[in-house]
Amino acid sequence: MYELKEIKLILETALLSSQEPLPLAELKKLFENELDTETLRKLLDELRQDWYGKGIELVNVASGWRFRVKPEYQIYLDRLNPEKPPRYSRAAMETLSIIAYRQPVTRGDIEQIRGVSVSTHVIKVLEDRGWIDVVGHRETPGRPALYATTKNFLDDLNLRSLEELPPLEDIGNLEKELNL
Amino acid sequence: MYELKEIKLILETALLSSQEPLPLAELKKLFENELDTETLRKLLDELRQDWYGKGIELVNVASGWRFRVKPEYQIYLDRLNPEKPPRYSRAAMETLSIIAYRQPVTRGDIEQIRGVSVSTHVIKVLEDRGWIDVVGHRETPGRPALYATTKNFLDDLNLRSLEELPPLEDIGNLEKELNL
Amino acid sequence: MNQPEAAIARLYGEPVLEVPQDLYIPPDALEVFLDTFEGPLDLLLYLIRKNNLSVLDIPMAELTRQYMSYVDMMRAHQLELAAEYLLMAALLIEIKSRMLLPRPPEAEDEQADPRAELVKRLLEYEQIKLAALRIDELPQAMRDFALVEVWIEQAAVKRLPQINAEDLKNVWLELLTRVQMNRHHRVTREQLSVREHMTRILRRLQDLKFIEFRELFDIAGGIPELLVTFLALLELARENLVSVTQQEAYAAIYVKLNETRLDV
Repeated sequence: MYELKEIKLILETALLSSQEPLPLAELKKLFENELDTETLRKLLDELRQDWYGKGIELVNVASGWRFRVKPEYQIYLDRLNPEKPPRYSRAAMETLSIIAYRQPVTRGDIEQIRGVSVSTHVIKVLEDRGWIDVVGHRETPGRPALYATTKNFLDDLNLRSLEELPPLEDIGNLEKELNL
Repeated sequence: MYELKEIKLILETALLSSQEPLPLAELKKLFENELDTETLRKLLDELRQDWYGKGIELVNVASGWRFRVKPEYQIYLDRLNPEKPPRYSRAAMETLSIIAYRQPVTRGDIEQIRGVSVSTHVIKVLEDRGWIDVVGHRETPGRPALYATTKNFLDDLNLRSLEELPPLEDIGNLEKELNL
Repeated sequence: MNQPEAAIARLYGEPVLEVPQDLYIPPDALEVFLDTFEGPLDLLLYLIRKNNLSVLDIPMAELTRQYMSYVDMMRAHQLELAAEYLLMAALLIEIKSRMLLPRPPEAEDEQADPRAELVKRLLEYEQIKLAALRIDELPQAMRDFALVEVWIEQAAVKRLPQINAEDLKNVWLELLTRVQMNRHHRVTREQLSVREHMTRILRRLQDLKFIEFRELFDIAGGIPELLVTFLALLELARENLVSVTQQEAYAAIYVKLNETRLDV
């Protein structure tokens, strides 16, 4: 049989080196099934307590036990892998700018300006972000939804009102500059 | 600035969550480069000592610092994954040894020493494992590729430099041994 | 030298744990047996060790004879493999024939020994062979020890794309130039605020369905605010999004969402 102290060391080692959560049945295999569930649970609980105050914690998730980094330590690890910030697709940015500058608009309006159809996914991404919503329906066949930007959108872009969106009066100059 | 205790926790967390060894330069990024090398080394050494007597240990390999399971605890983990990765063939190990001890070498050099042609498969296996790579070409007809071992090879053998490889047997001793 | 414990070959399905001690082994077995050699140098080393011969004093005739018997066997079964062995056989025969010739007295030193080059190669190969075994004995990541990689919760750190107003403007400008609608739709600050008020009015009507005209106007906002609201209302009416009704002159004016049908 195994000493309790040794069992805890083995449990800890297995959990630290496993990419997947380990269910009790797997953990028992470590000891060739010579350990009963009750002892195992007790030791796991002790192990969890041993790790209090550390940067990683032992948690019991649906598929078993695993160590994970505490969310509050994430900011440090992010410094090691400064991932490129995620970006919205061109379609999403164009859709959003049309809604922002031309609101309220229907999908049909957006499609007309962009010249291509607008995918439901793009609309959903912007809705889920809380940046656009439906403010009404146009009374034309099919009663298409009218989209507008939300207060949340203004907050996230740090604007007080839509008027603070960059003005476009200088579009003529810009065109000259770009030789369009 | 950071408290020493907190620094150690952050170091530990970063090292436990990274499978790749972390060099000092990376570890400094955790603290936005506000930590000097000396303090960092001291804390890493303390951390290594904190883990004495555990199933995993902090080691310093060619590419930096990392935690690994102590080989003597591997027997328990093998019970979870009974399929061990197979050993490399003799051809692969001999090819690897020639590259390790005689680098940089061409395929021709390897063939000269082994007395048989080197199969492309063996080279590919070692390249895919990330243990060898092409570091240049010899300026002879055909410009054959020059192979050398990588840092990854040393990391996987838990070594800091090529000097830590087992020394080559003395030719004199070999003569005596074969003279029996 | 110790052979590793693993089977070096399979003979009639049975693992062969040791190199056979005699040379007179069944032909079928020989084929399998030769598979276990990494090449002619390996085979030569085996023969030398097997016969307790000194590397530095190889009796070329005997060695060549034994070697040739192996190679003949190989040639019969595995021509591809035999090429390098044949080359070695040629070398052995060359050395043997040179040794039969009387040596000129000035070449008496060791360097002139035709065996020297072969011995050097054999020793170098033996050295690498041993090194390969020792490296293989070192604990290896994934095979002999696992690495540690504690899970980082990705959901907790999911980052959302950040955009700024300038991005939005640039995209809009590109769009405008692309569809060449800039001549007709020059969006100005004023127009944008009209658009904003259109949205605001629509939002209010979402809950109320209709609203009294004057309730839409925020007197405290000043003349520009009133004007913009009014323009927004006109634009909404023009786009047929709302209707503005008045029962009779001077009566209250109502603004209501255009809903010809009930929502189902």
